Amino acid sequence: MNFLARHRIVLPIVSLAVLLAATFWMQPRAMSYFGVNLLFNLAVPIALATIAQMLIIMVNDIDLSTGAFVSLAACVTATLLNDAPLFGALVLAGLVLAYAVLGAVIHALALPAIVVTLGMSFVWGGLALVLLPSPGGASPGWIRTLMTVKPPLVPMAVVAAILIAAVTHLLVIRSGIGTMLRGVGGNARAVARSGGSVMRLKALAYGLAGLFNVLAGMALVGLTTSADANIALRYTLLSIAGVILGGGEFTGGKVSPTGAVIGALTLTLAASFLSFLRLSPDWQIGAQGAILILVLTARLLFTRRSGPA
Amino acid sequence: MTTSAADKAAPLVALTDARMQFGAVRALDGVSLEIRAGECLGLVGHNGAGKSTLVNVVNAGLTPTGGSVSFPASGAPSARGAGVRSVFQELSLCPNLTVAENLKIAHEGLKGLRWRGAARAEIRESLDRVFPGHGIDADAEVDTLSIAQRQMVEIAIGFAPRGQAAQLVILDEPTSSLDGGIAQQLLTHVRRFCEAGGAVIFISHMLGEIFEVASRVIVMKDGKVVADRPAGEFTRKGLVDAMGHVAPEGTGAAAAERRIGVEVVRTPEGLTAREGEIVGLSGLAGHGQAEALARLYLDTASAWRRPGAARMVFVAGDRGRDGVLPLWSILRNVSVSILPEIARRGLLDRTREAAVAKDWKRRIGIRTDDVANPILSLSGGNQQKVLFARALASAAPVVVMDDPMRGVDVGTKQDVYAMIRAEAAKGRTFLWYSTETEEVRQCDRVFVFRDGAISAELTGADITEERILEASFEMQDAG
Amino acid sequence: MSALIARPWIWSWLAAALAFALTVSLTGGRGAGELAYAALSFGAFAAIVGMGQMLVITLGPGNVDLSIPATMTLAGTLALKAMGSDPGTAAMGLAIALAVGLGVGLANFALIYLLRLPPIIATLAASLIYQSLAIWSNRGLRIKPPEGLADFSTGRTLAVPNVAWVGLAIAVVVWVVLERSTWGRWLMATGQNMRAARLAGVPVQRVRFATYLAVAVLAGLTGYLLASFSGGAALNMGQEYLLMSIAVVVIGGSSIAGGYSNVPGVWGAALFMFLVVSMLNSYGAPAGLRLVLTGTIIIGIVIAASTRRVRT
Amino acid sequence: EAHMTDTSDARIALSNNYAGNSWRQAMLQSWEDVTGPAVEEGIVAAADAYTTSENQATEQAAQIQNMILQGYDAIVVNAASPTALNGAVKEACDAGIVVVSFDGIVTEPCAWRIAVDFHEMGRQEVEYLASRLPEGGNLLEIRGLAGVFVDDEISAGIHAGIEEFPQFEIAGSVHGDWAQDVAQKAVAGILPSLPEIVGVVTQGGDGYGAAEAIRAAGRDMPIIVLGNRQDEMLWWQQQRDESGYETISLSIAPGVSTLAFWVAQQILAGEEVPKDLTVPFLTVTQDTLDETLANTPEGSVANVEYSLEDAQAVIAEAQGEM
Ligand SMILES: Nc1ncnc2c1ncn2[C@@H]1O[C@H](COP(=O)(O)OP(=O)(O)OP(=O)(O)O)[C@@H](O)[C@H]1O
Ligand SMILES: Nc1ncnc2c1ncn2[C@@H]1O[C@H](COP(=O)(O)OP(=O)(O)OP(=O)(O)O)[C@@H](O)[C@H]1O
Ligand SMILES: [Mg+2]
Ligand SMILES: [Mg+2]
Repeated sequence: MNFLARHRIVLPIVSLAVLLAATFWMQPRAMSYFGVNLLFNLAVPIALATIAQMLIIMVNDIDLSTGAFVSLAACVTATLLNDAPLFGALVLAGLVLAYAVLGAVIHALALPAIVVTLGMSFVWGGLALVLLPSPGGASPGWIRTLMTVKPPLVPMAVVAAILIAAVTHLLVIRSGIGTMLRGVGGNARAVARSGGSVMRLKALAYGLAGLFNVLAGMALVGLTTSADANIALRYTLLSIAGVILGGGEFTGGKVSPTGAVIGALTLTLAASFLSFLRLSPDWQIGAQGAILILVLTARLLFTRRSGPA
Repeated sequence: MTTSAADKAAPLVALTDARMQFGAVRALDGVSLEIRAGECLGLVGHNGAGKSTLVNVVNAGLTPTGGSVSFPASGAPSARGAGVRSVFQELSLCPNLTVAENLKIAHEGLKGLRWRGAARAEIRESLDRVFPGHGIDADAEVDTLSIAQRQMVEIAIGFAPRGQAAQLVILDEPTSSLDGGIAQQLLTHVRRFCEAGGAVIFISHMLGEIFEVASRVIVMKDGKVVADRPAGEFTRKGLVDAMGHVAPEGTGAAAAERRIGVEVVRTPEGLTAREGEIVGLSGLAGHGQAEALARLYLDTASAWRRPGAARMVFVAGDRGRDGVLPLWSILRNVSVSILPEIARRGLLDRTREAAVAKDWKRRIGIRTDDVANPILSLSGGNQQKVLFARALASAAPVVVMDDPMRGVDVGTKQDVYAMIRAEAAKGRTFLWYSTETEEVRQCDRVFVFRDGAISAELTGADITEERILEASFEMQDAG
Repeated sequence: MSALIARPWIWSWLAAALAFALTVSLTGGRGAGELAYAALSFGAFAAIVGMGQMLVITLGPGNVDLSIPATMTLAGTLALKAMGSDPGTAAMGLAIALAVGLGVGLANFALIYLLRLPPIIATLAASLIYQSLAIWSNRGLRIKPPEGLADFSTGRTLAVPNVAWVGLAIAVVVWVVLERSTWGRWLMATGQNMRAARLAGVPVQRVRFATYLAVAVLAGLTGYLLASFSGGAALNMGQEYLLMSIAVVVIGGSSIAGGYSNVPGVWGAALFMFLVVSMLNSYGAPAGLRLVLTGTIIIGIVIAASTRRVRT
Repeated sequence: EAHMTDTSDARIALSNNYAGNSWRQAMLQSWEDVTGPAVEEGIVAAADAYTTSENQATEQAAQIQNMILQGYDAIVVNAASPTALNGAVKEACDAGIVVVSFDGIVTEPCAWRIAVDFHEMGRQEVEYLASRLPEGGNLLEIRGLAGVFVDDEISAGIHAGIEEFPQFEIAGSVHGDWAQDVAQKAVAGILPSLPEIVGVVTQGGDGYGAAEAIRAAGRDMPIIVLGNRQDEMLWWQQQRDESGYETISLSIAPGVSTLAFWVAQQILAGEEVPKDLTVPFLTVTQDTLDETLANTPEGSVANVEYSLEDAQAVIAEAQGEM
């Protein structure tokens, strides 16, 4: 085992650092408290959604409803939670519970998660439309304050990213229950044979994912000040890409929370970097694809050379 | 049943008339059985006799369709409560977790902030006790370990205290991927464990091991217990007779004279093989034999070229990872390597395919009523036979075998040996990696591996356990 | 009958039939022919891309082609631009669309194989580039198809839409390949366990390559047909086929874990996806409710199909 | 004009959330056609266009934040959501940047808005139908993308029109997502269950798809209100020549992006510009069909581009109303 294979986290960090250096070089103005916050504040909800996706990928499933669900959570936050905080909080708790139930049902009936979540994406999207047929609502003041707070020295976005990474690292990698959850991804049968309830563990993983998705929706509303039913649809693919960029794998319970957060930051930064390049409008969309390929290629070239033992 | 006067204490586990039915298959057909503290029960039987099913019924992995399982000594309602541990035939570790974390999966009691340290200490201690000098890092991720090391970890987890000392440890073919030395360590530990008052159910197709550890031997046949006696009352031949192996038809006249032809294989590390030759790869497990074979095979069979007539076929030993196509029937699993041969203009001749599969079911004795059954309905050893059939059914002149006899029963082994000899007589070449000296003795020439390189080449009468061990250990002696 | 119920594809057909009956019952049977005709026309597009997606999904976990919409757009755009509404250019347009498909498939697989990118990310990223290419090549201008081609794609033969005939023909070919050919076996073996398949002598990379080419070529063909059918290519014309192509595969009863695919189910699901929206529209369901019901029904079908499978 | 500040150093950015249809492409083209010469003449230093890869407010918010970092003096924005960009827009305003929104406007008070009265557009569709079909009848409504502001506004206008002219009834309503193929599919699906339809009210970009679906179903062609796409108008012209088909076509001109550009330039120059400006939508009638069609490139959208003088006139008019 060489260094890179053992420390999968190194490559995501290096790619983020390189991209950040390039960005600062192109746009020195970004190298400031204010600039860093602007670069990264919208990455906070993406990071939360990426963590949620990672929790699902960790148990060998994949969630195609992330975007629709975060949109719904945002709609609830901007309407119910703002107008009637207690009721709104209850609804959000209900959404988390619904996710947990979904996890249990997927396991109990041995359903393919990708299909169920695909179906649920319609359901969540529909509910969001019922709640907010037209864009609107308003962010509860405290969330807005929280998302625009200006801590000394380090901007909010960076503090939040570090906090999310630290908490989820403790939860998923260090804690006993996190180990059980990763075990489900590695070999669910082994977990069941040693007496663990895979159903309960899957419900927990999904419930936690629901929780992080709800947090993502709330954070998003805090930044945008309002919501609409389509507001976070792109989070589905972004979150999957973030998990992979961060060194996670689709199967086998191999994930890295720190990597996932870094992956989310990298994706956000990549888009900004392209803005600063000032490409012709025809190629702006394509360039986003190109940079995604580039960042991943760097990662895979290294892992390929080091290879599994 | 066989309650001798010595057994005073209540049994740890008692099965009464346990039955297990899978569709039409009676995997357990009224088994009654008791096991007491201090006993080491050897459990033998042909592939598909129902041994693994028995294990799964005892540890509540399966609910029997009839009869009952109880734990009189502890009075506990479940196997877990009664301190019953199982080490399964297929590996049951989480490959993405470290060795210590895998212990945590099996040990609910590990809680709190410091669980990691406790887990590390416990698994280290258990590994040291069972396999002294094992060299396994408690913080290594399991998927970086060799298959033998994984098996060792799993056994160590089985014997670890985990909050409540193990009363009965069930080992389902624990030595199938271990080399002789390590297997010996395990046997020693099992004897010690039983002397100290623990009980073990030891399942193996290696009769030598059974005689070495078992105090009592149970023979199963077609879901029934056909013999249950103290080990001392069995002879090797008696045991084989009790298992009642029925030789598949048409393998009798295999002792034909063989002619060794021109060299057909030569690898950079110096491995060579000639037409009609059976070449063995030996040495301690995990010293590069499997890799050498995989490399040889992967270099020959392109992942791109359409295999016209395959030059080489592969028999996997690690069934789950390298061999079985789990969604498919037995039939499709057998035919996958010969598709180009039974196709006309890319379309399959399904009558021919069925005929080939049926023929091989008969020739190699796959225990199933219909080759259209899913492959996963077969017992481990029978799945392995399917992989053999897959390779032998093709016309490829070179057969590469990566420890292919894992979990294959004694009788079948003899048949397969004969089959291999017969095929070699027709001019096929075999490259055969094995951890069993008995299997290595079937070879014409043996390469002993050490640290990924060939350390000795033995032929004919030189192929002995001593010479192989000598070549395997030279380095350690020098160093 | 019980053997029929055990088939996972039957559920998508039952659901489609039910949606059809419910819609038609609204008008007391009037318009049934019209509805069936429309379902066949529009179902054909979803079925063709769905079959491509099915082949890729059969390759095993993580395999999926997210570049289908962009490929459709690019193929449609380039083909229609090249034909420029001139009569007699249909064959050339088709060739261009198929060539675009081939090129896209090659590029996708190059990313997956040479750069070792996970297919989901590779095809997603590449699709952004294809979209840029489509924009750059004619800035989203809608150019009409040549008249003969437009007539063919919107026309009918023996009361069945021509595009549905195309879809049926492709389904038959895909079915034969999957169920009766060496190549289909190889594909399914690769999808179950690539390593085991490779060691059993399956040329796994060749299979993967051919599969990624096939899905892209089918997407290119669909783009060509759809653009001709709807009077010109538009930059957003493939958009809804991203989720649609995946949905028809899984509703159709193929195993999302790979190694097992189901051709009749794809057609059933394609018809269903059209009919369920028509049904809900006909009943006047607002957009929100329509989505909720669509999602619920999809999950219902999957539960029905999979619990039956477990029992038998 | 002595009080005017020189804008030759000013840099203006266009923030666009979507480029995936002909309307947006025409919008970007107009921007290039008008701002290119303006930059060359030194009226402004730069006028860069940016498009996000997905049609999403969050991505556009990030884009606007990047523009703040890039130090633009003004941002012209066609917004994905009227409210979800408010956070980013506020940050831009706080950084001293002029923000002008058009077409997809934002509600943040610090920004300027060049709005189209979508509500009125919807109402006028029904009004036109009432003038043609005094006895009324069943209508089919084709809506846009659910959950988007413009869709809601036009639809509300159409429903207001129905209240005004109660002889009409909406017999069915589908979402066509402003795309021909989606509209065609949705209409084909609902038609079989509908009674006779006398008119189709649309939101632009979907009329041709509706016509195709209705033709395929073999029904009589109702009056379809079109949305200024060249292919729709061509179809209209053919129908007119064959059978005297009459209808109307209305939509917002993509060139409104150039109006927004000039407004931003005027604000930077120190002009007092009211926060809310209105532009008329572009209506094509039977009389102006041939002329409009002749001026519209194949496959594009009927368009009007604005000059500095046009912009000044619009501003002056609004100032007059203040
Ligand atoms: N899940 C299952 N479904 C159907 N049949 C099964 C299943 N599991 C086991 N069987 C059948 O039950 C019988 C007993 O299998 P079992 O695995 O207990 O054999 P075994 O004695 O352990 O053999 P081996 O030595 O090969 O491991 C076999 O005929 C097998 O095919
Ligand atoms: N040493 C090995 N033992 C067993 N299976 C292997 C081994 N190496 C690779 N495989 C399996 O076979 C598949 C294909 O392997 P192969 O080496 O042909 O891939 P590749 O490196 O992409 O091909 P190429 O050699 O053309 O570069 C792998 O994805 C893996 O599952
Ligand atoms: Mg067994
Ligand atoms: Mg062995």
